[in-house]
Amino acid sequence: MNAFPILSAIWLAPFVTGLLIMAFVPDTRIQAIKWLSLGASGLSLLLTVWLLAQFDYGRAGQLQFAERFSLVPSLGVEYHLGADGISLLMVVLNSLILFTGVLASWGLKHRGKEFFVLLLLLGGGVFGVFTSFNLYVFFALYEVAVLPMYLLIGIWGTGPKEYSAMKLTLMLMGGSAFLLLGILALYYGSTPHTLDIFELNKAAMAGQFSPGFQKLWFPVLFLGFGVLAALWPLHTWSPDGHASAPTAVSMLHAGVLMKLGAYGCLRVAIFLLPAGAHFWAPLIAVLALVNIVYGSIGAAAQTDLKYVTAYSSVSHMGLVLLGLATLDTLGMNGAVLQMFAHGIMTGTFFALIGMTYGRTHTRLMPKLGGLAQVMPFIAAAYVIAGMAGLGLPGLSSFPAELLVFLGAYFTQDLFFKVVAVIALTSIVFTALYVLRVLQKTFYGPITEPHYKELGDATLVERIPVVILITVMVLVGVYPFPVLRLIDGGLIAVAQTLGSLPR
Amino acid sequence: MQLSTAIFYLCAGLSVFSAVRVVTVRNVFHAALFLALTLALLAVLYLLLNAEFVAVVQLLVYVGAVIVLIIFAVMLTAQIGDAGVGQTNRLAVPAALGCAALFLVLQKALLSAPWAPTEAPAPAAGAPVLSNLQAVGMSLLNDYVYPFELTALILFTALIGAVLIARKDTE
Amino acid sequence: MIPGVGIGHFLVLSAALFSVGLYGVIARRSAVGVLMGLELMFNAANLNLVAFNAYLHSGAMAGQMFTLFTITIAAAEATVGLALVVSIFRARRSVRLEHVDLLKG
Amino acid sequence: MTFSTATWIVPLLPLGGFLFNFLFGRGSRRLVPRVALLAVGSALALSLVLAAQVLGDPAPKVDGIPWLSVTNQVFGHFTISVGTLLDPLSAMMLVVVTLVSFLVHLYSLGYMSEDPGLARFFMYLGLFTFSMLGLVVSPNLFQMYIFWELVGLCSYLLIGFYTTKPEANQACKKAFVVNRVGDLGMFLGILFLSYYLGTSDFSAIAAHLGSWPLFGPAWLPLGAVALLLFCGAVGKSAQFPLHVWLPDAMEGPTPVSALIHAATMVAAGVFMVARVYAVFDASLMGSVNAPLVVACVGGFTSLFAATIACTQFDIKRVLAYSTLSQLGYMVMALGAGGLGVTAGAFHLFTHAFFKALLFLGAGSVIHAVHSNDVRAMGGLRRKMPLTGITFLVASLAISGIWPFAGFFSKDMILAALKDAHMTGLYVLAAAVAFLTAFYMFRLYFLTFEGKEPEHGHPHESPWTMTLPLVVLAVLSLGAGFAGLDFGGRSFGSYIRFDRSPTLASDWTRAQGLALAHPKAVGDYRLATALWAAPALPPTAATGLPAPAPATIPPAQESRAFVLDYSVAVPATLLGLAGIFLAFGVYRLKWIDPGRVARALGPVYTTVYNKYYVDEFYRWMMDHVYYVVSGAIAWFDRHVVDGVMNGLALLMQVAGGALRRLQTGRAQAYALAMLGGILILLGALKVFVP
Amino acid sequence: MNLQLILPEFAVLGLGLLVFFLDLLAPEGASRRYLGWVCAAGFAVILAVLLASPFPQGPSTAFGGLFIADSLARVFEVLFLSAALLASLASVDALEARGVAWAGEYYFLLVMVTLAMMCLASAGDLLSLYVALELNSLGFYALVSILKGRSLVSSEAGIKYLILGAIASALLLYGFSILYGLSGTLSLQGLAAWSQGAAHSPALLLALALVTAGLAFKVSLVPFHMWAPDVYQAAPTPITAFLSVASKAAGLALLMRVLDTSFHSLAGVWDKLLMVMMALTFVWANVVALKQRDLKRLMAYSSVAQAGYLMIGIVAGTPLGLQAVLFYALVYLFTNMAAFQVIQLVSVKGSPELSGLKGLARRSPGLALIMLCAVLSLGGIPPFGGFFGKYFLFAAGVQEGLLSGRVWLLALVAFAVVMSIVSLFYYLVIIKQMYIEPSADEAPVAAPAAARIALGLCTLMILVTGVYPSPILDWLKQALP
Repeated sequence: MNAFPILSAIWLAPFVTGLLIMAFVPDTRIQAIKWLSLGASGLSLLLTVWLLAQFDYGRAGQLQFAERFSLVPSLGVEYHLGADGISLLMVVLNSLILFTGVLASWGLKHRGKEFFVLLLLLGGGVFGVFTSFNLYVFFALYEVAVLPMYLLIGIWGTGPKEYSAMKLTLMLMGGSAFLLLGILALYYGSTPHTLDIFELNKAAMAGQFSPGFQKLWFPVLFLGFGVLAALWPLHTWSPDGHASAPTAVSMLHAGVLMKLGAYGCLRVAIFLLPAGAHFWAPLIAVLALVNIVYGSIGAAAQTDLKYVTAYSSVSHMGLVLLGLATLDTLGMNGAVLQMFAHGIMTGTFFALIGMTYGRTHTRLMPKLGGLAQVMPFIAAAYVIAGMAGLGLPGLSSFPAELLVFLGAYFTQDLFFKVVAVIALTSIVFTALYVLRVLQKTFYGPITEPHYKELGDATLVERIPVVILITVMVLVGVYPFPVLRLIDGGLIAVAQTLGSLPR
Repeated sequence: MQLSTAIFYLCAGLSVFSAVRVVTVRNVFHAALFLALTLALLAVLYLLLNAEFVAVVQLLVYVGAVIVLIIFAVMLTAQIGDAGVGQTNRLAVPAALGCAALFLVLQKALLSAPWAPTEAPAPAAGAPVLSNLQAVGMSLLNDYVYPFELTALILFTALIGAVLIARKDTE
Repeated sequence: MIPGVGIGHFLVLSAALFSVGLYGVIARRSAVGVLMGLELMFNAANLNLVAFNAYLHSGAMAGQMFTLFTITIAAAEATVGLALVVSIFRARRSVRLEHVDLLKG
Repeated sequence: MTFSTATWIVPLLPLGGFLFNFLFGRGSRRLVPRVALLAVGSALALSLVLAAQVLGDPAPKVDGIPWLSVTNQVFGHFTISVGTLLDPLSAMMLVVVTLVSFLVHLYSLGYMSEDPGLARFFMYLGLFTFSMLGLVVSPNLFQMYIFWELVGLCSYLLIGFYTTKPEANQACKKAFVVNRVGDLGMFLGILFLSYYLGTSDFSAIAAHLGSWPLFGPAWLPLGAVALLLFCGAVGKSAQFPLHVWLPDAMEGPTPVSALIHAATMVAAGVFMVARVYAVFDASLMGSVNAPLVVACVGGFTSLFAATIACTQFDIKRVLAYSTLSQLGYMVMALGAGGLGVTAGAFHLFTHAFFKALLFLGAGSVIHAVHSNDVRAMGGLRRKMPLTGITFLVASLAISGIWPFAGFFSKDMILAALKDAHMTGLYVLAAAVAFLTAFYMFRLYFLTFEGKEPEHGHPHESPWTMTLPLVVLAVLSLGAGFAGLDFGGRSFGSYIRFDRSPTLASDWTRAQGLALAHPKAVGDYRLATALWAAPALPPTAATGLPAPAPATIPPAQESRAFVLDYSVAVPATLLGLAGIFLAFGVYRLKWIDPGRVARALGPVYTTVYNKYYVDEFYRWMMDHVYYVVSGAIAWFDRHVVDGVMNGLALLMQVAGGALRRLQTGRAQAYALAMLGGILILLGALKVFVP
Repeated sequence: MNLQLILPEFAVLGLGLLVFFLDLLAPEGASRRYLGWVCAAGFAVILAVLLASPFPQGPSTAFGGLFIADSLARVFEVLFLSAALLASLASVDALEARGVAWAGEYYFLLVMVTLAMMCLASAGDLLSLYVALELNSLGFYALVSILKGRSLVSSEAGIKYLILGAIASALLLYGFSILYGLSGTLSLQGLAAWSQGAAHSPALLLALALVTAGLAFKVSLVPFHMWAPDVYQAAPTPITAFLSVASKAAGLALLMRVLDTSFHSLAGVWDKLLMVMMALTFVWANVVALKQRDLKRLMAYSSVAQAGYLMIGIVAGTPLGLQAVLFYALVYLFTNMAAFQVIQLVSVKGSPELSGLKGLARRSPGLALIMLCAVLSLGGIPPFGGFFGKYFLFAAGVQEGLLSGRVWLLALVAFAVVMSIVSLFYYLVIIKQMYIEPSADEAPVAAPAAARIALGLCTLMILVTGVYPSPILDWLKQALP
C-alpha cells in the first residue's frame, strides 16, 4: 500500500543520523551536531505527523504500513515493521519526546557529540521497538534502546550517577534476559515456529499454547517487561536512575522507555498468552495497586524534585499496569492512554526540573522557594504538569485514569472492584505531594537572595514545554480521536482475551 | 606358580612400591632413581605382554633419556641433599585422600567392566609372520605415518620451545 | 598370557600408578618431583594400552603403537617442562612450586 | 438559535475570553479585564434570555457529543458525553453564576486596580466562570465531575493568588486536598452508580433506579452510593468534617471569596445533591437513610459554624463561618426531602446574592482600612455610607427579616423540616437563625457603628465597587419574592423534586428479578459482603435470602410554598432577638464580651479555636501521614532496594571468596582438577542410572 | 590416498618452514618485523583459498581414517586460520613493543600450533587426535612463556600451564586407554559404531568422565579452568588472544568430534557431566570476574564464562545446537580478538590494569568504540554478533528443553541467562572506565597499521554477524547439514 518505507524511515532517521554524526562530524562542531540532531528528530516528527494523516483509522486494529524482510529464515527472524493504533500512538509519543528532548538539551556543553549520538540512537531504537512485529527485532531494538542509558546517565548524570546507571542497566537488562527466554519459549511453543507477533497470536487463539505453558511463561514475559514499567518491587532503578539522569534522558526514560515496558506487557505477554494473563491478572493487579498507593505516598516523603517525580512515575505506571491487569477494554484503553499521557506529562516535568536545576543548581525542595516570582513561565508550566499529574480533567491524564478506574471497577470480579476502590484513594495522596512540590518550590517568599537574579525560561527552552503542554491539553480536552486509535488497536487484544467476541 | 606369574607379582609390587617412593621420598635425586626403577619394571611388564619393542623404547626413551634429563635438572637446580625440608606441601592430606578415593573408584569401575576381547582377524594366507619389531616398524611407516610425522613436528617444536625457554637472556 | 594374571591385575596396577602419580603432582614441593608424578600418570595409561592390546585386542597393534607415541610425547613434554623448571630456578633460585604464585586471584 | 446551542455558548463565552486573554492578552492591564468583562457580560445576557425561555418551557433539554468512547462487551460502546442540560435548576444556576460573576468582575476592576497580578486575576476569573458554568449545565455525572475538579483548580489558583504569602499557599493546598477527599467519595459514587445503573445521565438516573435489580432486596448500597456522592458535596460545600478549607480560603482576594467561596462554587455541592436527589430518595427504601444523614450533617455544620462565627474577629473569617453555616442550612434542607429540595435550592439562590454582597462589602471595607480585623474598625458607616447601608441590607437578609430575601428562603427550609417531621433539626435550625442574626450584627456593629479608630482615613470605594454592592443589595431585598406563588407559578413549581411514580412498583419488580437474574446474584453477594446486610432466611428454591417485605416510606410531596405563620413568626422573632442582643452587647455595651468569654473559659477557647479540628488534621498529617510516608520511603530505599543491592553485594562477596581459591599455586589447581574429576564421577553416580 | 585432502595442512606447514628459514637467513640483530606480515599474508592466502573452495562432499579420509577432511573440519580450519591471521597481525607491533628477540621462533611456533589445531579438528582417530593435541599444547607452552626474560611471571605461567595441561592430557589418555580396552578400536567412527550398543558399564562411564574432564580443561570449564586466568595474564597479549579463541575452538572441535560424534548415543551420560560443569562455570567465572582488576585476567574469566555458554549448544547436541556453537565460536573469535587487540595497544604504554582504559573515549575514540562493540558483543547486547550468537545458543537450548523435555537443560539456560546479567556488570565496568572515568593522560593511543587492519576486520565481523548473520548461517548450514 505504501511504496515508501515510512516506518523504517522514522526509526532510521535518528539512528542513522546518530551514526553519521559519530563517524563524520568532529566534536568541536557542536552547533552543527545540535542542528543535525534536531533535524533528524524533527524529520521523525514530521514523518509521524504524515503517518497520522495517512493512517486508516477504520482499520486501527490491523497492521498498516507493513514492511517485511527476512533476516534469518531458519530461526524465524524477520524485519517486520508495521503500525496499528497502539503502535502509532506510541510512535507519536516518542517523536514528541525525542524532539523536545533534543531541544531541552540545547544548552549542553560537556561532550556534546557523544550525548546527541547516544540520544539519537536511543530514540531510534525506541521507534523501532514500537513498530516491530517480529519478536527478535523487537527484542534486539529493545535492548538497543535501553543500553545507551548507561552512558547517558553515567557520563552526564548528577549525584551517584555511576551507581544509578549501573543499577538501572543491570535491572533492565535482567528483565530483558527473562524476555529472551520467554520469546524463545513462544517460538518453540508455536507450530510452525514463528516469531511474528500476529502469527503467534493466531497460534494462541488456536490453542497451541497449553494453559500450563501459558501459566509458566506469562510471568516470565510480564515481569521481564514489568521491570521497565517499574512494576513493584522491581521499580527501584527508577528513582535513582531518574534522579541521576540528565534532563533529556530523564524525559526519554520516564517518558518513553517505561512505556516500552508496558507496551511489551500488552503486546507480548497479554496478547500472546491470554490464559496466562487471566491466571496472573489478580497478582499483577495487587502489585500495580502497591505501585499506585505506595508510590504516591512515598513521593510525599521526598525532598528532591526528581525523586518526587520518579515516585510519581511509579504510581502512575501502576495505573497503567492496573489497567492492563483488568484485561478489559475499558481498563486497557485507559492503560494505553495513560502510557501516552504519562509520557507527555513526565517529559514536561523533567524538562522543567532540568531548567530549574540549571538555574538554581539544586533540586532539593527545602532549598527552593518562591521561584514563581522570577520564573513565572516555568512555574506556570509546572503547575499545569502537576495538575496533569494529579489527574485534573482537561489534561491528558484524566481520561486515562478515569478509564483505568472504570475498567477495574467494571469488571465482573469483586476482587478488581476492591482493588479499584483502594487504588482510587491515591488521587488524594497524589494531590498532596504534587501540591506540596508547588508550594515548596514555586510559591512563598524567595528563600535565597541570589535567586532574585535568575531569569525565566529562554525561547529554546519554552518550545518543548509549550509543545508538550499543548498536546497534554488537546488530548485532555478531547480524547475521543486518540481513543479511537487505541480502541481499534485493542480490539484484537480483547478478542484474544475473550472479553470481546471474535 | 609359573615364573611369569611370579615376575608379574614381583614387578607389580615393586613398581607400586617404588612409585610411592617417587612421590614420598625426601631426596629428589632418590626420587628420580625410584622413578627409573618404576619405569624399568614397567618395561619388564611390557616384555611379559609380548610388547618387546615398547619395552625397549621404554627403556631407551624413559630410562635412557628422560631420567637423565631429570637428574640433570635436579642437579642444575641444586635440589640434592635438600632433605632437611619436607618434600610435601600443605596439600598432601587432601591430595592423599582424593587420590585414594580416585584409586578406589578407578579400580572398582575397571574391575567391574565386561572386558570383551575382539576377534583377531584371521591372518591373510601367505602373509609372512612378523616379529613384534617388524610389525611395529611396518605399521609405523604404513598405518601410522601421519601421527609419526606429527610426532616429528612435536619433537622439533619441543626442541625449539625448550631452547627458547631455557635460554639465558642476553639483556 | 600370564597364568593367573588377568587383565584386572594390570588395570589395578595402572590405577594405582595413576593415583600415586596424581598425588605426586599435587603434593610434591619440587617442580621436578611434580614432573616425575606426571610421568607416572602417563605410564599408567601406557600400561593400560599395552595390557589391553595384549589381552583383548591382540589382532592389531593399536595399543602398542599408541604407547610408542605417548612415550615419545611424554619425553618431549618432559623436555619442555624441565626447561621451564630450569628457567624458573634461574629467576628465583628455587624450584619450590608453591612459591611460584605471583599470578593469582 | 436553539436552546441547546445557546446553552453551549454560555460557558464557552468566558472560556473564549480566557483563551483570548491567555494567548493574546500579554498581561495587559487594560485589555484583559475588558475582554473578561465583555465575555461574562454576554454570558449573563444570554443566561437571562435562556432563563426567560425556561420559564416558558421548563422541560429539560439535553444535548451532547461523545467525549470518550470505548468498545466494550457489556456496553457495546461505553461512551461518556459532554454536553448541556437546560432545565429550571441549571437555568437558575446560570443566572446566579453569570450575574455574580459579572458583578465580581466589575467590582474587581476597582478592588484589584493596584495589584500587579491584575491580568492573571481576570484570566483565573474567566476560567472559573467557564468551569462553573460547565458544571451547571452538565447533563451527566462524569461531566459534572470534570468541571467539579476544574472549579476546584480555579479555587486553588485564586486562593493562592498571592503566591508570595505563605498562608495563602498553605490555604490553597489545603483547599485542594480536602476537596480531593470529598471528590474521592464522589468519584466512587459515580463509579458505583454508573456501573449499577448503566448510565450517569441525570435525565436517565431516576428512570433506571427502580428497574435495575442489582442491589438485591436490601437496597443497601444505593444509600451508600448516595452518601458517597454526598461526600463530594461535603467537600465542595465545606460541610463538617471537611469544612476546614473554607475559612482558610479567605486568604484569597476578597472578590474571589465573594464569587467562589460564598456564592457559586461552594453551592455546587448543594446543586449536585439536588441534581441527583432521586438517588437519595430511593435510598429511603433501603436501610441506609441517606437523606437523614445529609440533613444531620448539614444541621450540625450550620450550628457548629455559627458558634465559631460568634467568636471570630477577622471580618472575612466571620463571613466564611457564616457561609459554612448557611451551606449547612441548605444541606439540611435537602435532607428533608420534598419541599426541602426546593428550599435548599432557593436558599442557594438568595444566599448567593446576600453573601456575595457581604463579602464585597467586607472587601470594600478592607480596601479602605487595609485590615481584616474588626477590632481595628468602627464607625465606618459615616465614612463609607453606601458600603455600610448595603452591608446592613445583607445582614438583615441573612438574619431572615421580612421582606429581605433570607426571610423567605429560611422560612421555606424551616417549613420543609417541619414537613419532614424532623423536629430536632427544626429546633436546631431555629437556634442557628438566632445565632446568625447575632453574629452578623455583632459584625455590623463592630465594623460600621461605634467609635472610629484613631488613625487611618477610610473613604468610600470607587463606583466600580459600589455599583455591584447596590445591585446585589437590590437583589437581596427582592429575590425572596420569587418564592411566592404567582398564579400557580413560583420558584418551587420550577425547581422541585418529585419521586418517579414508577419507582415503587419498579422496586417491587426488582425484588423478583433479583432472584431470577444471575448477574444480580453476584452483586447481591457484593452488597452483603460490603455492607453486611441483615441475614435473611434463604428461600428453598434458590438458596438466596428471600426478599424483605416492601416497606416504602411515604413520598414527601413537593408542595407550593405558602407562608406558614407558625413557622415564620417565631423565626423572625428569633432573628430580631439576635439582632437585639448584638445591639445590646456591641453597640450599647451592656456587658463586656471579653468578660463573657473569660467566664466561659475553656468552652470559649475551644470555640474560638474552631473546636481544634484544624489542629487535629494537622496532627494527623504530621504524625500519621508523613510518618507513614517516611516509613514507605525508608522501606523502599532500604528494604526493597536493599534486596537489590544485597544481591549485588552477595555477588561481590562470593566473587571475593571464590577468588581467594585461586591461590596462584599450580598444585592447588591440580587438586581442584582432582576434585572436579570426583565431582564428575559423583554426578554420574547420581544422574545416570 | 588422497593427499589433496591434507593440502591446507601442508600449506600451513610450508608457511612454518618458510618463516623458519627466513628467520635463519636474516642477519643477526636485524628486525624480524616483516615475519609477522609474512605470516599474516600466508594465513590470509590459505584462508582465502579455503573460503573460495567448496566444502568437501561427505567425509573423506586419508591415512587409513586417521585424518578426516570433512566440512566440519573445514569450518574449524577457517576459524583457526582467521584467529592465526589476526594474531599475526597483532604480533607485528606487539613483539617490538615487548622487545621479543626471538621473533622467528615465535612465528614458527604460532604456525605450528595453528597446524596442530587444524590437525586436531581433522583427527579421525584417538591417536592422531592425541598427537595433534600434544603438538598444540607444547607449542602453546613455549609461546606462553616466550617473554621469559621480561618477567618472573611468564615462566610461572608456562610451568602452570604445562603441569595442568599434562594432567589433563594424562586424564584424556587414561580415558582413551579405557575406551580402547572396551572397544578395541581407536578410530572415532569405530567408536561411534561400537557405542551404539554399548552398555553403561562403570568403566565406560569412567572413561567418559576422564575424557570429558580432559576436554573441559581445553575449553576451560570450571573447575578445570584455573590455569586460564594465570596464563592469560602473563602470556604476550596476541598469544592470550589466540589462546582464548583458537585453543577454545580446538576444544570445541574435540568435543564435537569425540562426544557429539563418537558418543552421540551416550549423550544422556556426558551431557550430565557438561551440565554440572556449566552450572559451576556460570557462577564461578562470572562472580570471580567481578573482582578482577587486571584486564587480561578479567577477559580470562569472561572467556571461561563464554565457554559455559558455548556448552549449551554442545549439550543440546542438535544440528541447531552445533550450528549455534560454531557461529558463536566465530563471533567470539572476532570479538575477543578485537578486545585483546585494544588491550594490547592500550597497555603498550599504559597499565595492564582496568584503570589503564580510563578516558580512552577521549584519548582514542575509535579504539574505545571498538572496545565498546567488543565488550557489548561479549555481553550479548544487540546489534552485535554476540547477541545473535547467544540468542542462537539459547534457542538451541530452549528448543531441546521444550520440545524434548530436557528440563534440566532448560533450567540451565535460564540460569545462564540470569548469570549473564552478572557478567554485564563487569563488561559495563570496562565501558565505564573508557567513557565515564577521566584520564590523567590525554595523549592518543598509537594504533599501527597492522593493528588497524585487524581491528577493522574484527569490527566488521562483529557487526555483520550481529546485523545480518544469514550468509554465515547458510555457510555453516552447508557444513552441518
